[in-house]
Amino acid sequence: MSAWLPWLNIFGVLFGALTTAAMLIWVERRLLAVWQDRYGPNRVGPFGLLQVVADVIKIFTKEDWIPPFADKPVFILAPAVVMTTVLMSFAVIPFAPGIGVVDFNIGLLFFLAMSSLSVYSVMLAGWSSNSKYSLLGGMRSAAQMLSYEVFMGLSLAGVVVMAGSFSLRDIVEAQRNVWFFIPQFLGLVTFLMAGLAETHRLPFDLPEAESELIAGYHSEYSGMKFGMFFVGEYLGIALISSFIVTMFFGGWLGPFLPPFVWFGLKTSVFVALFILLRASLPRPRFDQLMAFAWKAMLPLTLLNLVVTGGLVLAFGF
Amino acid sequence: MTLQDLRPLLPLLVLSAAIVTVMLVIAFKRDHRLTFALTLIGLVLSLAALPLASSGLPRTVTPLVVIDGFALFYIALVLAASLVVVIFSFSYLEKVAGNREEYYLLMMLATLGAVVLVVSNHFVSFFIGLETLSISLYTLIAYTRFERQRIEAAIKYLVLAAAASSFLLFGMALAYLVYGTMQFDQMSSPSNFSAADSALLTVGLAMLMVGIGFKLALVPFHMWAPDVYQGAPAPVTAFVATVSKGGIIALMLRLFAFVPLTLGSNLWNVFALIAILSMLAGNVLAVVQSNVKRILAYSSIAHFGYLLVAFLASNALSISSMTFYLVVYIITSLIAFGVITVLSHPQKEFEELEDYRGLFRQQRRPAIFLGLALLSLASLPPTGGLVGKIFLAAAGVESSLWLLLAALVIGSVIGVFYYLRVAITIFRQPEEESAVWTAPRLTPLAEVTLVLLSLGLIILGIFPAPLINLIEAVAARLG
Amino acid sequence: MVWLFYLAAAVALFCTVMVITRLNAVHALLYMVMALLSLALIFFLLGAPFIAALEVIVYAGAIMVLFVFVIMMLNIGPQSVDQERRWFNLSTWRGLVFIAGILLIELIIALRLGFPEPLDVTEVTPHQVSLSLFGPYLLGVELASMLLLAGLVGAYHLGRREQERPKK
Amino acid sequence: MTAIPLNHALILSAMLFTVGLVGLLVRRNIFFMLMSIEIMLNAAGLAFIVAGTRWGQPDGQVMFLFILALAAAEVSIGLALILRLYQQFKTMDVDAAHELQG
Repeated sequence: MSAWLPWLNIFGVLFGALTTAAMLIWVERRLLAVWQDRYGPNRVGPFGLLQVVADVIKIFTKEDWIPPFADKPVFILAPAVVMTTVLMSFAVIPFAPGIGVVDFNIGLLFFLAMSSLSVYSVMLAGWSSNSKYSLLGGMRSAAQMLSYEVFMGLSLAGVVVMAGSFSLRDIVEAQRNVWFFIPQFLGLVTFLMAGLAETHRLPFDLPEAESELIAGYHSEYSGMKFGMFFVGEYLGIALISSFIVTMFFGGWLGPFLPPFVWFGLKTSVFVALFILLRASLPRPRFDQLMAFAWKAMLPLTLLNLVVTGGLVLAFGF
Repeated sequence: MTLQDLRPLLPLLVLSAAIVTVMLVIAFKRDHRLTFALTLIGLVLSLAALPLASSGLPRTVTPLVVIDGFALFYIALVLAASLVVVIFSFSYLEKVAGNREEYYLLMMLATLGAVVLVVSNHFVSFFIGLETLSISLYTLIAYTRFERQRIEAAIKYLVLAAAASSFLLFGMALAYLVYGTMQFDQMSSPSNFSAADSALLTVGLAMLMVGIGFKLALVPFHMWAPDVYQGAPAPVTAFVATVSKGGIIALMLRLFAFVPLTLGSNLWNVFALIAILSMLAGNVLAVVQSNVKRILAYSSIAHFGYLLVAFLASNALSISSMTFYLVVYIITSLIAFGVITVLSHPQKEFEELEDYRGLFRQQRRPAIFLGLALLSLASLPPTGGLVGKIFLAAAGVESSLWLLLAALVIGSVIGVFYYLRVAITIFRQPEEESAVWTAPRLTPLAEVTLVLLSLGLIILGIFPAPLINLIEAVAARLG
Repeated sequence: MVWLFYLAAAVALFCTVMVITRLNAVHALLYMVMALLSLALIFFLLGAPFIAALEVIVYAGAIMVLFVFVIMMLNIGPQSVDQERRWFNLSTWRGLVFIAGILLIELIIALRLGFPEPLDVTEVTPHQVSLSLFGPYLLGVELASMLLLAGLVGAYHLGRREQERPKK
Repeated sequence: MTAIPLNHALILSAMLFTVGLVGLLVRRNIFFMLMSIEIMLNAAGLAFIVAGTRWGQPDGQVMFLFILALAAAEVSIGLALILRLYQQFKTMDVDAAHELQG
């Protein structure tokens, strides 16, 4: 029993994450439709639920074309990087007591490491496509992700200071009395921004910006490779949402319901928030985006860290 | 760390505060004069903080830093040299187009790096000080960034310095592996090393030596020196030649006061070979140069070779003679590069030997200052250079290092030849068409500084005793 | 777990050799990232999990990204590969590799002598590292901020684009 | 934890260091030279970690952190210089820049 429990966990999480990502595609389209007063996908299956399946079949059977001017090995590597890093990050998320792949004492750092590696997928895709729109998209994303990563780590530092550990399970346990979004509200806000930027969601989707860069870094991609970028983005949303829940909203903690359900419920709220943001916010200009990161977000996170550190030092809670 | 620990750190704190202030002022208001004034004030204040810091010494502040008389002396030296360089820089930077303010910021950062080197008692502070110095220098060398040769010099320096740093780091790692501590004053603890440990230590120290040798531009790690001296803006060259090297010498004296370098060991022999090569090659290569900055570069290689003679002697005279010689050398270099700086224009440096022809007729005072500096470099009376070299040689004689002394004498004789060649050029009849360059304005502050430095050089040549006594008092504390 | 160490070491070494022999800058960079990742694994096995994470976050995730960024800014495409090929002079390689080989052998002989017994690795936790970072090494942290300031100011000054007209 | 033969780790760091050195000496493209320097710095860092492990102290790791700080600063300046070099000499070849000669 205990010998294959880890394997059950691994495959459970893998399967769960991928299914969620696929479902999210449908959820997003339905929700957007609701907010924009349309129907959305509603033909294939009940409520259009099988739309995703149809899409997957289409994508799988499409010709997987590599442009002759592309740098082939790198071109193939790029979409694999995004899938790998995001799926690896799920390994450290504690879904519920006993559910989760590993309990890593540097779990938080592992998450940050994976998210910093995921920059490569976009950059390499942009470079290897050897087309100017892709290159511009890649450069934008490199600048954007580097800038937002800086305070992504810093925004979580307050939580680490309060919990006194990098282990995500310890962090959840430390929220028994009060969820960290109350004392760490600034941390939550800044992390949310950074998370949006890291997943290239609107309003931070400048690397792909359809209207100006014709899909940016993945213009040249088609078939399953495109599918991997596509699914990777939704995986990213699921990941960031569950991470927010773990860090700021007490993870699996909650009364009455089983822990896992609490985790799922909380995560869904944030997924919905991500989608709502897409429906409601316009896209900023690139220089505004960078200025926002360095001139507003970074000082805020530093302030948050200093105040948190000072309070913890003074009162030792 | 306690509040009492802050007091000895005062010079560093003042300097760091000045850096932050200058940075903030630049952020709100760009003004060359203002930044210059603030920089001067910062350096003077941190010099003024030295007496305040001098009570209750020596004091170890965290394992990283030790403040003692020796450290204070070298801090004073470094700060004063940097102050002089900043004074000379002003008129040069006035002619620079674009941002000039960052120059002062970087100059102070580099000075801070050198000060940290001087007070460091630990590999970590050694490394950070050295790198703060180097990182600032990369930018300073390329400061007027639209001149091609600046970029070339900076890239050469960066690549070689970074490689040297990695050698240094690897050496430190091996030393740490053997000692189990990175603190200098705990390394002397007589532990009975196994053969394995001493093998590791030898390799480690050899790699450390590569790093130090590079920074001092000793043969065979000297390749960067002529190019960087020539390629960098003249005031930055002055900085490289004085502050940066002074810091390293202080560090080397402190480190090797604890880490044994016994006479006749393999490591000692390698050091001796480096010294001889530096003295001979530096002087010989200087003879064939036609660019004054390059000549000074090769001459500095030779001079640090001379310093190694006293270093290798490792007797009672070593530290004091090296320190005295270093003081004289720094004053001399400051005069020489100061003259070059005030005569130079960022786009066209005053550096070719031909430019100097007839300088005496056109620019009487700078020519005299430069002539004096050349006399001192050639160790001729009435300058401090002569006293310094005798002092160095005395240290060598005491340990009977005849081979090294022979190289020192041969090197000095060759040296006299090319220094006098430059000196003679200055006093020759100018060619008719060479009057093209317009005489630059010597700012009063720069002129006063040059006069003071020259007076100091002569005083050291005639009455060296007070300084020697002071140095011996502070050096006694070390080791 | 010792086999994991040797595996990571082999990968690191292989990738490093690939880095210095590639003609295409981006390919070299990817090998470099691989080498850094396997080094991170080695750090982890040596009981330094904090450093392992930072190696990935800072080295692979930030410093190497800067390299890619510059490649993209300069738009170094396939044409530079041909140029590299011309610069790829085998005779210099042979000589230098020979000399470096001798150096390496000497190093190994010296290092092999050192403590042949495999040590039981005890993990040094992030907690311990932070305590000493903000304890005895406090001044080092402060000074490192000055180091980074120097890098920041320098990169800003050198990297600024606008052309300055020389004042006459 | 497991017993890793530390001298093998040390030998690995020496090998990486040498490979980096060879790369630095052989390549003419400034870009590869910078990368070789990074390799050498990393090798030195590995040696520090090994040393820290031998003594069971955090000092080796602390030193590595400072090496990271240095590497970041150095790379940013190095890359800025590369941009300048490329703008002024239109090449990444360091040997093409040879205005400084004695």
